[in-house]
Amino acid sequence: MAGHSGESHVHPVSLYTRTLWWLMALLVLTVVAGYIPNIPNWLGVVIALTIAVWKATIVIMNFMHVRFSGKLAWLFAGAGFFWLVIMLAFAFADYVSRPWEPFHGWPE
Amino acid sequence: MSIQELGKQSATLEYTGEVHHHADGILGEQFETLEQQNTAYLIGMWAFIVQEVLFFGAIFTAYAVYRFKYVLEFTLAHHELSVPIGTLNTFVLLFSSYTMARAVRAAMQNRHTKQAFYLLLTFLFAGVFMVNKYFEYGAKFEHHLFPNAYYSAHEIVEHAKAKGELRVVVEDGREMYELGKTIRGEFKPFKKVSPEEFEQRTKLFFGFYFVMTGLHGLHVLVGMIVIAILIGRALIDHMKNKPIADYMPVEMTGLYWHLVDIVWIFLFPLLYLIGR
Amino acid sequence: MWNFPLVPPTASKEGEAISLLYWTITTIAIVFGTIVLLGAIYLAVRYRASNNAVDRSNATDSDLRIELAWTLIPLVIAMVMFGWAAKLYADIYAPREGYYEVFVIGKQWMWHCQHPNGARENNMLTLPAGRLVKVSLISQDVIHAFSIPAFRVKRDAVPGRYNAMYFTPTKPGVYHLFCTEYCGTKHAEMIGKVVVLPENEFQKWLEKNAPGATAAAATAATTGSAAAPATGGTLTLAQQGEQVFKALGCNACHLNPNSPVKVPDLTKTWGDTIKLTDGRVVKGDEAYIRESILNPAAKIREGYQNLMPPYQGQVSEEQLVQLIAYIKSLAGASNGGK
Amino acid sequence: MATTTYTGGQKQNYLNWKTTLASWLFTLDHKRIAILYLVSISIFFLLGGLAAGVVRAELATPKGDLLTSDVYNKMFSAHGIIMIFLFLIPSIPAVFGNFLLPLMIGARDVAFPRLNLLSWYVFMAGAACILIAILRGGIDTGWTFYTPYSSSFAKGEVSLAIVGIFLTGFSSIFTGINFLVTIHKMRAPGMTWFRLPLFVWAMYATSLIQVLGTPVVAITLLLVAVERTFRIGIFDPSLGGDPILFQHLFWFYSHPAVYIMILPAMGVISEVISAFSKRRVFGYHFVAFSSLAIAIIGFLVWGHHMYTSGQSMYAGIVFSFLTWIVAIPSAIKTFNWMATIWKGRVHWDTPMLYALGFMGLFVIGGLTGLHLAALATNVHLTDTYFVVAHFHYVMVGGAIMGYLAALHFWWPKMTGRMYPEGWGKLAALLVFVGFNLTFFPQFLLGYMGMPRRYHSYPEEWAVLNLLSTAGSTVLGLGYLLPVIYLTWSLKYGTVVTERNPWGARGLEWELVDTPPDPHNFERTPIVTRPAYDYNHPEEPTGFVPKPRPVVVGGKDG
Ligand code: HEA
Ligand code: HEA
Ligand code: HEC
Ligand code: CUA
Ligand SMILES: [Cu+2]
Repeated sequence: MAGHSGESHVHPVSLYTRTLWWLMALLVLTVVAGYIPNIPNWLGVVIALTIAVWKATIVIMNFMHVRFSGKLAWLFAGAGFFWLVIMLAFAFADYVSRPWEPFHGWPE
Repeated sequence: MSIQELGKQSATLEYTGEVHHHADGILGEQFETLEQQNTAYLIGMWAFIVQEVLFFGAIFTAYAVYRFKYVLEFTLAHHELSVPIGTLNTFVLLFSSYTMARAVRAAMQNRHTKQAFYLLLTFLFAGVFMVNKYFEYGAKFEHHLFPNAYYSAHEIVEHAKAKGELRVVVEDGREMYELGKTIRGEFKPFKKVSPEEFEQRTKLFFGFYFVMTGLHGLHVLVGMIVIAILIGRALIDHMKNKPIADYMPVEMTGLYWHLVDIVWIFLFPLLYLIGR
Repeated sequence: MWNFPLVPPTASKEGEAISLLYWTITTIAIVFGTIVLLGAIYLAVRYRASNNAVDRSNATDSDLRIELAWTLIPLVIAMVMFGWAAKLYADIYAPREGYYEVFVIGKQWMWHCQHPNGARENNMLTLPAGRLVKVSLISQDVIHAFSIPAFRVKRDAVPGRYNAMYFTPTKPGVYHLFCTEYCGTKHAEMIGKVVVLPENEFQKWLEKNAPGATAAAATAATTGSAAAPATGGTLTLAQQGEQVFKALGCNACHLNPNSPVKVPDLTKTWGDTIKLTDGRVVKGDEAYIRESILNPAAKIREGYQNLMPPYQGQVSEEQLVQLIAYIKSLAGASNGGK
Repeated sequence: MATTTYTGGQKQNYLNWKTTLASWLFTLDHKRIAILYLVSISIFFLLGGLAAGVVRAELATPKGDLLTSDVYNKMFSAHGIIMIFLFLIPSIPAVFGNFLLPLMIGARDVAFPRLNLLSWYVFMAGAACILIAILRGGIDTGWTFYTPYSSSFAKGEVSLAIVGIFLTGFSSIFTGINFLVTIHKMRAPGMTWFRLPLFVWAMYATSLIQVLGTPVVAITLLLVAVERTFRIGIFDPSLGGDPILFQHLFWFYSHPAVYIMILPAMGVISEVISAFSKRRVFGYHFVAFSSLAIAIIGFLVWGHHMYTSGQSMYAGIVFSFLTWIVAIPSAIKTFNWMATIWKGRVHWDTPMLYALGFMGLFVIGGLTGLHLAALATNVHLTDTYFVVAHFHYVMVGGAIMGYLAALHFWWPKMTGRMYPEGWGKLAALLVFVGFNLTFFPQFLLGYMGMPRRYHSYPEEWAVLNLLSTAGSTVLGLGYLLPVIYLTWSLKYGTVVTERNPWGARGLEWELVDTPPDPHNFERTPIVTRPAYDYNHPEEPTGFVPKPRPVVVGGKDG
């Protein structure tokens, strides 16, 4: 978190414009990807989410300045998403593994 | 360890002649230095963002479970959302994130008018977003897609029929919906549901749609109020010819605003795009 | 008043195994509980401030070896107990073979039990001693739980899906039956009795109860649609299922050599490994059959088309239970009692 | 203490420097906010206890003769909801966390005093919603709000109660955020992480859970309210929903929440045992890190409330494994406390009595948690009185014992008066005896299979239930006593003028006036020694006060 006194933390405008262009490009990409005909549903979801994660990451890194911040900001920025993944993973572990239950006794 | 050494170790908390901030009323009484105060606020904001991520994350989890379970019904319901409006809103919100970042930058550079200008832009973009949402919601109400007692899947069925993604069949005198796809003029059914089930499940989709976008919209609204206050303060400071003594309020609002943006970055594809 | 037990009766094979586990964990708890409680008091008395006669020298305040010791010893104990308990859990909940099956439907606020031969009981369950029993559970409204303390088993009855448990009653007798998942106003009155009879008496009981005797109660409890005939009477559960099967017109397609459409052979459904059109592989179990009836399109067997109408809303839970019993009987599944 | 200019007598302190009602209601002083919480949660505790009394009265006889089943259901729901959301979750964090954190780390206040006050108001608003819901017809869902009962069947003011819990949840989140930042950024010079008192470590771990878990339960309950209002099938299978999903989301928070209740109490016990044994806490690093371990692993075990629900067997096995693992850090703490007493100079004052009581009862509660963690025994014991006994042992025997230990230990610091020691000891004894009488029989009942949330039960369990009811009156008396004598002591208790009546270590004892000055410290201390430095009684205190740059008059916003 160092560097919040003085002017050192004022980043060049180009950082922001570049980020904006990336975001716009990705927006176009995600909309276009949404209209690819006849792709399996899961693939559509994976593409959409990958692009969303990408977009979110550059917002966090550049607009929210995490890239330039100390460990603590990284830790906090990561913790929320990490915990969300834990929740998703464990809840889905239940749904996904339900059909695995053996049918005629345990496999010996 | 000697006390002298300790003094060095804790150099960050040495008094640095910033005492005058007390007079300005900027430095909270509980803090020693401005830097301490600023980092405290930043971490505080981040902790709040962590909280927000899990707050929205829980609905995303629930949404994921049902989207997984009722893919076809949800897909047809997806089609009722307008991708152009959604895209426009995403565009607007991404842009507002940019102007917000510029406003923070201006504040750090101590430039009132520039800061006010970018804040105003942000505010306007947010306004466009809300106006869009207003019309979008209005249309859903009109078409009985708001999940209250008047909800009806009628339009979804009609649209899906027209697109060849749904077929009504009569079995034992009962109407049934077949969901599927028309490929080269031939209807290929994947799933058959009763009209009641179809209604329930698409209603579930719109339930999620309204809860998620509603909570998000609420966040936008709160952000707009805060931004308006900031604009006012910047202008007053400008008229009184005072320097921007404290850019933290703008910076924190910025963090919050980017978070609102990120939530939308996920909402947009999950609600509007997938299943096209 | 002088009926004053401190432990429950143990009347099932699984119950005995679980009791042993229970007392083992209890012993561990008593050992550690005593060490901590008495140990702390002993130390606090011995090292009381007014006692200057004790040796307080060399009082370290950290020691890696001792920390490791009291981390690792409980850890080892924990892992052993975990594994033991998991094994027993799988014995109750994982599917087994060669059972006598009863279907139990929970609703606010009663238990409705059906035997394969068609006998029905409310808030009462009669079981044979010495035979593996499978209880298949479902609820019509909210979540309930079917609990028989003497057998040390329970399982939730969840609306919309089947849950099952397995156990082997050993001692004839009469035992408590409770609903243990809070289900509303009369949750505490959703209770009953489990009666375990020796095998030969149980057979007599079945015969006595199968014909006619419970028909009135059965019709009263049937909540099915008008399309179905009043089931029950002298029929076994599977036979009732057969009737429902005809009444709902399933035989227009299934088990009909002149079927207008290509249908799977239902005599092979139960217990089969079924490949679906979307590539998934599922087991032909109750859940699959249930879903195939209510919403056939959800899972379509490879090589067939989605031509079967969904029966959601047209069959009651009871009829479903009967249909499933019938389809199982087609595959010659062990259904006991017949 | 050579540097103090303390003179005794009518010195300005945080209680007396302004006394108007407004000065309390709009205070930004963490110490005053702590008192606001103390008063409010004490009232809620009595209300929740009253409901428990009614529950026990009904259960004195096997027949459901005192109340109708409906009223009974509303009673235990009210009892559970009030005790958990309005009493135990805010108890130690909001009262002692608020009061002590800044004092312990050498700060003038928490990082965000306004947020702190706001969180009290949000809490009170939430409490008002819950109480109004209870008064206007009540809630009969139990504190767990299981769907589809709560979403489609339960009548009454469920939605209002949910709004209330939503609000108290946010109050808890705000407190958590505030403490996290306070601990990160407000430590005095030289107060390194490993010089922090263990109570601060415990509060840090607690705050993590509050921030990471609470939003999930807030949104989940909100979805229940949405389902009730709009009939959307989120959790009701007859509308297309999945009731097990609710349980996943609910326990994702509510299991970690039990550690929100116990971790602060564990922190208190570390302080008290050390102070009354006059010895540094044994294995400081292990105790500190076990708090974090509990907080983190505690998030991975929620499925142990769902072994019988029909979640996948594999998920059940994984959750059970992790539940056994999460018991280990508690074991580490327990043994380290015992080693702290070893070779100490133990003073048998009331706080120490409660601390010893905590150790005994928490361990019984924790060890019976192992019966529940084990898959097969859980199947038999779940939803019986065994569970009821388990959680009362950890929550009442553990957390409340810790709370009472804290209340007595810091009472002189907070009020400037001493509680009557004799009465204190008597109450501690009554609580201990009454508690065991009330809840031990419930283990036996549970093993015999007595289901929870029953207002009537088979005859053969009458004796044990009567015993439990009898015990609860003793316990009630045990709780009533402190209420009376602590109130009495505010006016008539011995005046405490020393800073450090217990001869304990810690900034709040050695450098802060009794009662504290509105600004806490005269000067910002520089810390030069570890916590609990009892081993060098002859050396100077090790706190080097630093001149403060500004001296402001009062402190308020
Ligand atoms: C303060 C609150 C608190 C605490 C600290 C705990 C601590 C623990 N709890 Fe408890 N629990 C509750 C409050 C709490 N619980 C509540 C409220 C419920 C019911 C909710 C409801 O349904 O209404 C519940 C229910 C509950 C269940 C579900 C029961 C059911 O409904 O089926 C389970 C199952 O695993 C469980 C386990 C545990 C375990 C393993 C611990 C462990 O953390 C305990 C660890 C401590 C020790 C083990 C003792 C010290 C160790 C030693 C002395 C060394 C020896 C150790 C070994 C050999 C391993 N608890
Ligand atoms: C912090 C948490 C907390 C606390 C402190 C308590 C305290 C007590 N609890 Fe409770 N309890 C819960 C949390 C708590 N409980 C929860 C979460 C449930 C589950 C609810 C659910 O199923 O949804 C529960 C359920 C529960 C049940 C099971 C109900 C059922 O399943 O049917 C019982 C039954 O004995 C009970 C008893 C008691 C008693 C006797 C006390 C005593 O310790 C209370 C003593 C305090 C007082 C009595 C008040 C102070 C004293 C006076 C005002 C003096 C005058 C009063 C008298 C002399 C009676 N509780
Ligand atoms: C219009 C014809 C038709 C009727 C009437 C019909 N089915 Fe079917 N059924 C099918 C077809 C075709 C399939 C294969 C496609 C599929 O798996 O859904 C099928 C599949 C099934 C399966 C899955 C079998 C397997 O091995 O995959 C079950 C079980 C079943 N039906 C039971 C019933 C029952 C019970 C009824 C009456 C309540 C019924 N069916 C009525 C046509 C019919
Ligand atoms: Cu059914 Cu409780
Ligand atoms: Cu738990």
